[in-house]
Amino acid sequence: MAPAINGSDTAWLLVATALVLMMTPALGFFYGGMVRAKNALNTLMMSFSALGFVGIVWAFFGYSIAFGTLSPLCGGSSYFFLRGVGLNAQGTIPHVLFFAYQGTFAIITAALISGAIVERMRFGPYLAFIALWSLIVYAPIAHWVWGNGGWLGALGALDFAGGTVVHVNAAAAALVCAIVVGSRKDYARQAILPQNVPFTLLGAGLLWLGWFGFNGGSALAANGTAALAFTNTMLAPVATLVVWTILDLTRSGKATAVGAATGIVVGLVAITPAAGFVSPMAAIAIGAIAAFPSYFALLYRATTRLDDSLDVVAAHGVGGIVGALLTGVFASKAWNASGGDGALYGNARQLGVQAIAILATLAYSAAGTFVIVKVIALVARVRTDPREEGMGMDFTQHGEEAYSRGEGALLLLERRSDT
Amino acid sequence: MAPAINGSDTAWLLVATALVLMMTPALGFFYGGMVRAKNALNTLMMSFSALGFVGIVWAFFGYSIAFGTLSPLCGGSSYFFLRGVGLNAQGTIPHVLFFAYQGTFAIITAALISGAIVERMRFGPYLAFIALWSLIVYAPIAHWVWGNGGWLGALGALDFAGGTVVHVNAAAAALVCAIVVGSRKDYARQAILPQNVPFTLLGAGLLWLGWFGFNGGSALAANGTAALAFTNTMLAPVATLVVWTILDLTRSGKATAVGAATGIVVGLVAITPAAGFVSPMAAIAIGAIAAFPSYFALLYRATTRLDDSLDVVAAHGVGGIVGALLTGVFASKAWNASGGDGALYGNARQLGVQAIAILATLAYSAAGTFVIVKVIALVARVRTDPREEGMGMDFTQHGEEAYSRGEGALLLLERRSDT
Amino acid sequence: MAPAINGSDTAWLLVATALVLMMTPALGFFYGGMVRAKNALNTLMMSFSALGFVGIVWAFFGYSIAFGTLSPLCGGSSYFFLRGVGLNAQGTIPHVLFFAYQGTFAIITAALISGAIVERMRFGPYLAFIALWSLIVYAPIAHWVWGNGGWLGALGALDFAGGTVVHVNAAAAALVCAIVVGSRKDYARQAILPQNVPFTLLGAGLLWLGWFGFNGGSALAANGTAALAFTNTMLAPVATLVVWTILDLTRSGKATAVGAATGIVVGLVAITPAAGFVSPMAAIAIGAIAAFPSYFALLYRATTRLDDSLDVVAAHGVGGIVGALLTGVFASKAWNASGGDGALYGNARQLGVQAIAILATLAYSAAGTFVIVKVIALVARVRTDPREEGMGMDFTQHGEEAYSRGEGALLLLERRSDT
Amino acid sequence: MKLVVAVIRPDRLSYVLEELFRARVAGLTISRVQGHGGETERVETYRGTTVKMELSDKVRIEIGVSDHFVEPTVNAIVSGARTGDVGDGKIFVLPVDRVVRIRTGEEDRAAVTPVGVPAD
Amino acid sequence: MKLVVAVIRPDRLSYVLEELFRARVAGLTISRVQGHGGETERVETYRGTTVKMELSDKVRIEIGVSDHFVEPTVNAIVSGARTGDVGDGKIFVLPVDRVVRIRTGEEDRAAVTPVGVPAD
Amino acid sequence: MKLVVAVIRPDRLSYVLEELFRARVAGLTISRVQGHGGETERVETYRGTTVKMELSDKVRIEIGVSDHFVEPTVNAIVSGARTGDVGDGKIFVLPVDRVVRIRTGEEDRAAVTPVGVPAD
Ligand SMILES: Nc1ncnc2c1ncn2[C@@H]1O[C@H](COP(=O)(O)OP(=O)(O)O)[C@@H](O)[C@H]1O
Ligand SMILES: Nc1ncnc2c1ncn2[C@@H]1O[C@H](COP(=O)(O)OP(=O)(O)O)[C@@H](O)[C@H]1O
Ligand SMILES: Nc1ncnc2c1ncn2[C@@H]1O[C@H](COP(=O)(O)OP(=O)(O)O)[C@@H](O)[C@H]1O
Repeated sequence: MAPAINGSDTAWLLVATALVLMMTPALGFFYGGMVRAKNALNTLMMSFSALGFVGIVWAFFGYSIAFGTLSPLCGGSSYFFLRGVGLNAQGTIPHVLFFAYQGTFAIITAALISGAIVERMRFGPYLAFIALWSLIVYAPIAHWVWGNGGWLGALGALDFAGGTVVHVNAAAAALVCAIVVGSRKDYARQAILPQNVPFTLLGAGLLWLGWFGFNGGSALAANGTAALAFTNTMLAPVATLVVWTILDLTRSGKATAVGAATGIVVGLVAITPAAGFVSPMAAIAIGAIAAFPSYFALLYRATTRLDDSLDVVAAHGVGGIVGALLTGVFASKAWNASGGDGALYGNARQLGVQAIAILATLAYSAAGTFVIVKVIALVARVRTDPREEGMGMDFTQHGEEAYSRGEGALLLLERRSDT
Repeated sequence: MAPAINGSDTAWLLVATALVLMMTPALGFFYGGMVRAKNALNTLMMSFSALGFVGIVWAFFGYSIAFGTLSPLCGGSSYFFLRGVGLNAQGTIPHVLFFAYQGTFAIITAALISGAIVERMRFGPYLAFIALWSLIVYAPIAHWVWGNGGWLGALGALDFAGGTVVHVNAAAAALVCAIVVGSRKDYARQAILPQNVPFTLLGAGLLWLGWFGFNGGSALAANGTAALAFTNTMLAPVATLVVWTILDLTRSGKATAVGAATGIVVGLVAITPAAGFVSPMAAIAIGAIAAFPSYFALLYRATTRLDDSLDVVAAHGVGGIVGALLTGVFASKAWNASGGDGALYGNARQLGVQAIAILATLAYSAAGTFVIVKVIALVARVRTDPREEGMGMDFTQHGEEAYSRGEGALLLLERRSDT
Repeated sequence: MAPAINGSDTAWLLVATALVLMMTPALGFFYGGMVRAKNALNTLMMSFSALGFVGIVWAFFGYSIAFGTLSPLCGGSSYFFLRGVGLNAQGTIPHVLFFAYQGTFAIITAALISGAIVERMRFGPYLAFIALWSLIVYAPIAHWVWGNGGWLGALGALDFAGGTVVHVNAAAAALVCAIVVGSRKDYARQAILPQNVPFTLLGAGLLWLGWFGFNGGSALAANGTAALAFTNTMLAPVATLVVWTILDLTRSGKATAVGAATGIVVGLVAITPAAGFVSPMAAIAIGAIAAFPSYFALLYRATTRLDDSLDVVAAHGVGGIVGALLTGVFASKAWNASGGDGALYGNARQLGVQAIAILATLAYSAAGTFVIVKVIALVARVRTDPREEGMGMDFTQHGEEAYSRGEGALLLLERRSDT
Repeated sequence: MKLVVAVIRPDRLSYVLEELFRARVAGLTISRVQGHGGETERVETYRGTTVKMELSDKVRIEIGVSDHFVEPTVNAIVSGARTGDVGDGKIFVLPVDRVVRIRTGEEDRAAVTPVGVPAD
Repeated sequence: MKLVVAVIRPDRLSYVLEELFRARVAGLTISRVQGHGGETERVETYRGTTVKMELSDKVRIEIGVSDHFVEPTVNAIVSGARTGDVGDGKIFVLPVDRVVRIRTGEEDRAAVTPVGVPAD
Repeated sequence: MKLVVAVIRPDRLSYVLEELFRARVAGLTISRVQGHGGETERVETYRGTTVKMELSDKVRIEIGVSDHFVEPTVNAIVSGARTGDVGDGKIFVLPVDRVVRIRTGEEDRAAVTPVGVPAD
């Protein structure tokens, strides 16, 4: 690591960190627009609360587990409670900033899972889940790939900004959660339509903005690699959006807005592991290719009993796996010397390494998630009963409505008497 | 061009590019709030889809046409499919980043046009139009002004961030589109009111944020010129907003929110060509002056048969022309040596040059747009029939509703049987 | 002051300024979501209009009053109309940029006050109030603390980014305004419920994003102090959000979304004066501690006759005071040599200095605000009559509705005849 | 006294209002409703979910009139609302026992004659 | 059995509800509507478009009551809804052939007496 | 002719529609309403303000039918809407003097028989 702090790298990482933090509220709107109005706040809160409950455990323990230097499997406790995390240089930026930047990744990864269990999981158990999950599942996997001497990193796995660590990981957890928590009572019985598609588009737009910090910032410097990752983060979703729209048009003759928002996110997911390793034209290829499996996975999922309500698996899981594998195909030392060459450049082995990283992540994440949910289920009821579900989570979990008119709402007496 | 990549310039341009990309979703909300609810998604999609369809052709062809070095009129094909666009320095930033930054301009310019044909143009033809338009109209004009040896640039036309290239250009196209596509069936017959004014304000706020990248980034460096352009991008809309509000108050006694959002955008448009060339006080003057013609153009337009539905001409056309001309008045070498002096500083000729740039842009854009729309009209019906228009574009073009309640929506049988 | 302009500092401050400017629209949504639909636009406009009316007087007079060098009490007129504000270095960034950055603070501080008088104050008088207030109250106090030789700064008061200057100041003004303007006619009589909680969450999310520029930018450089301030701006609200949620759960068994949004803002307010002076763990402590007084102040306020409608006092006043005092406790030279040591590090005196700064701000702000409102009341009616209040401010003040359906809206005849 | 209840197309409302005002009907109440009838159904798709929209937006008008006013009221609605396509809507005329104007307590006929309203 | 239909000002609803509960009317249905009557019209401006708002927001209350309950119900509504200004609204009393409580199938009187509802 | 007015739970609507279509009732109008009855009240908290929600969301269905159709219509609604819990709602059957189909001017029975509507 370079010893000195570099001003422009610091400037860029300050911005990148802010952008990634903003992605979690953005995700709330992307998700919140697709649920029913009676569950809008609950869905938003599943993202917003991750800022608090994942953020705090990350500061206390998570960062150390992920970026400590104990072993190839776990970072250990050296940084617990931010011990030794100061203004010293970590790479070319202040250590505190590196910590903050990584924290924003932990937060949004946990929030991503919520898409699989919206409209039915009780809020208290959810909070416990994401906090534990970020420590027990996310932090170790982050260590494996990005941590000092993490075994997947050592193996040569290429994951520029978190295709496996963030997206495949969250998707595996989402799949398990959807199965263990179970389907919504109305799933496949009644039509469940998005309450506010503009919110979903707003979320997609802001996610894209934030993703520039997510991928571009992962260069940890304001240099050519950052510029490459950035440009690819622009081009891949562009390609996915075009292909997705064409698929929509060929299928139903109508280019849907929910589809456009989904396509953008799928493209962003797919380029995440590759962003700083591949050429811009390769980014376009990755974005275009990634549209197909996710598009059809999404159609298929809806015909099954699996109520992965907002399709975390189809979008982040399938998209992340495709992206991680294609990284092993398109990666090129010519574009990033500190990266690697992919199958296309004579290094077929890379594909294998990528596959190992994916499988390890899937296996550990699924198992860990299963255990966590089951343990929580021992101490608390994880899902609402049908009556509460019918009334909506906003009222039953938060005692609020997203859009109140105030009609027929009477101030409680004690309240009135006070004045 | 400086040979080396500069870290802080790169950091700033990374951010600027992200901000400008975000302007297109923001524009979607600015526009989407002003249409009727049954057309909200269609209007949003007209912006979002530009990210895909303009973005992709820009990467394949547009960038080369605009920034290649073939001739004063056209950049040629040297950069087709990003050939030769790598990590090498373009100015003081990586070439890929310069490409990405310019791409965000192409995207939003095309999206701006949609304001003139919302609520009635069929979506397929619209996609074809913006893709072709960005190649046939936008890219050449960008080359004339900003490209290597572009003739308007050579002539000494001052357009810091796109007053003519972006705004006058889009407005000319909008005018032609509004005329060729024709008025909405309800135009001037029924009241057409904005479905969600907060969305319009949200769009205006985010557009302002993005515009700092648009104008400030056009310095292509994190230097004094960037700071000047930035500060002027803050001050001009401030002045326009104040004058606009006063005009509203004097006219109807009521300061409208739609007016405030419009005033902000007009101020941003007006300062765009001048941002890096004039003093902060001049920026205030430009913003204040620009309020008048656009304000009254907007009132007048509504009394005519021209259904430029969201007043692209009054806001971007009039505002852009006023800004471009005033650049020729207020520009000062004292504030930017690499700029020029305006009429106020004894160089009346500059005003003439500005006028030429405006006229050339108007003429070419109008003609090009007319041809493109007419050609598309040969192969496809460009506008919806009255029945579809009555049902709303969201359903007829996208098969969706912006705000569904799910009442009376029955899952289709095949669907249900699957589970 | 360093003589030379530094590229990376400039890059970071360009971004920081853009982010802080965006906070004012964000505040509009934070506030606008909590009022009734009939007052949504008016509440949004109270923030948006500050961009215009405070922005312009700041350029003409405010900046000079705050950052001129006349005396410890007032900056004087040397910079009136931006005389002498050029591209020269102010610190390590261009002077124009420093001016713009400070302007964004003046704007949002004035807008904060609106939370106390929403749904009833007439718009014209409001515009006059914020313009005058920013000159007569904000600018001098800013000078005291941050200005060249300002007396509070000289006294050693620590206010990194505006805990007293911005938040305590705005809260004192809000208290006076709420009292002088009086309660809403329905206050404590009917239930007044938030029309759009998602907007409030959107506002909170964007405010957090902007606050990174607010606190991080206050280092006026892209260095370790900026990184520290940034990280603390992430950690404090994280802690507040967690504590707030737990308080909600213990109180009513339900974690409210409005509460989450409020908790985030309280945490941001509390860390503002401390951001660049304290350790990350101290930031967590400050965020956690600050939750309690604001939480209960908010509950108590609602039982009183004081219609501080959106709880500016409980959130910004109490939060700001707690933060300013805790800065005097947790500040540590070990983390910022150019800062100071707090009581915890053996410098109890600092607490006293902080108290003086708070009291001086409270006293001057309250008095100044009272005079301004009373003077305006001499020339114009400051609040709406009950009938107008019943119809809603959107129609009576702005002649618009936030969400129109167009039903029963007839185009006025003259209008129709024109076409 | 009768209560005339009509269900019409939203985009015909302004025409119907004009006709009603011309017919000197100055008091009425409307609400946004959704209807099912002979209209062709609409299919919408959200990701994997395809739904059939059984309902289309309509506007419901409610007008309390004295008996001799029923005919002109019905005619006004019909002439303003008719397009000839399926989906134009229905009119129901219901008997009313009693009408009260809240402001004054006036009953029946007096109750439905608005104050100083030029019928357009 | 009668169906009492009232159109009132939105901001009077909570007062009307209190009066109704006091009058032991515990079952009712409301909806948001828009009305036209003697109220002064409102003009709104959006950019170049100026419109006259013919309708103002109201709330519609629908209460099924047994005959002897009509009088107290009407009185409760009037005393809760009256402001004395034009725009207070109307009450219509409609005859009802039959009332059914869906949960139990009970008819008429029985159908409109809610279970264990303290009338406030 | 009768007008059947039913107030039901929103989440029962699709079941009720299926039952109605099965019963060959093909024309109807619905609206979103809020009701008060025996349901347990809901308490909501916004910052310091605690409110009691007296109303819960319901859907109102309005169906014009010829007399012999009343019985099957009511039965269809009941079987689709009943859950057995308090809050299932009510059905009101109102007399109708006259029905007009706006499109054709047809009256009464003819007016409520939609064109070519397969009853599901
Ligand atoms: N029997 C009915 N009861 C109540 N409303 C009805 C009835 N039949 C039709 N409607 C309303 O009228 C609208 C149009 O009716 P429809 O039969 O589709 O067209 P038309 O009347 O032109 O044949 C429907 O959407 C519905 O709102
Ligand atoms: N004839 C009517 N039929 C149905 N609703 C009516 C009628 N007249 C008035 N209303 C409703 O009552 C409201 C107030 O009526 P209006 O005549 O304006 O006031 P007032 O009853 O005090 O004279 C109107 O907005 C409308 O909703
Ligand atoms: N007397 C009434 N008039 C009009 N609507 C009523 C009446 N009573 C009940 N309702 C409607 O029916 C709904 C359910 O009624 P409720 O008495 O709570 O349940 P149940 O009918 O199962 O006893 C209420 O929310 C309200 O909308």
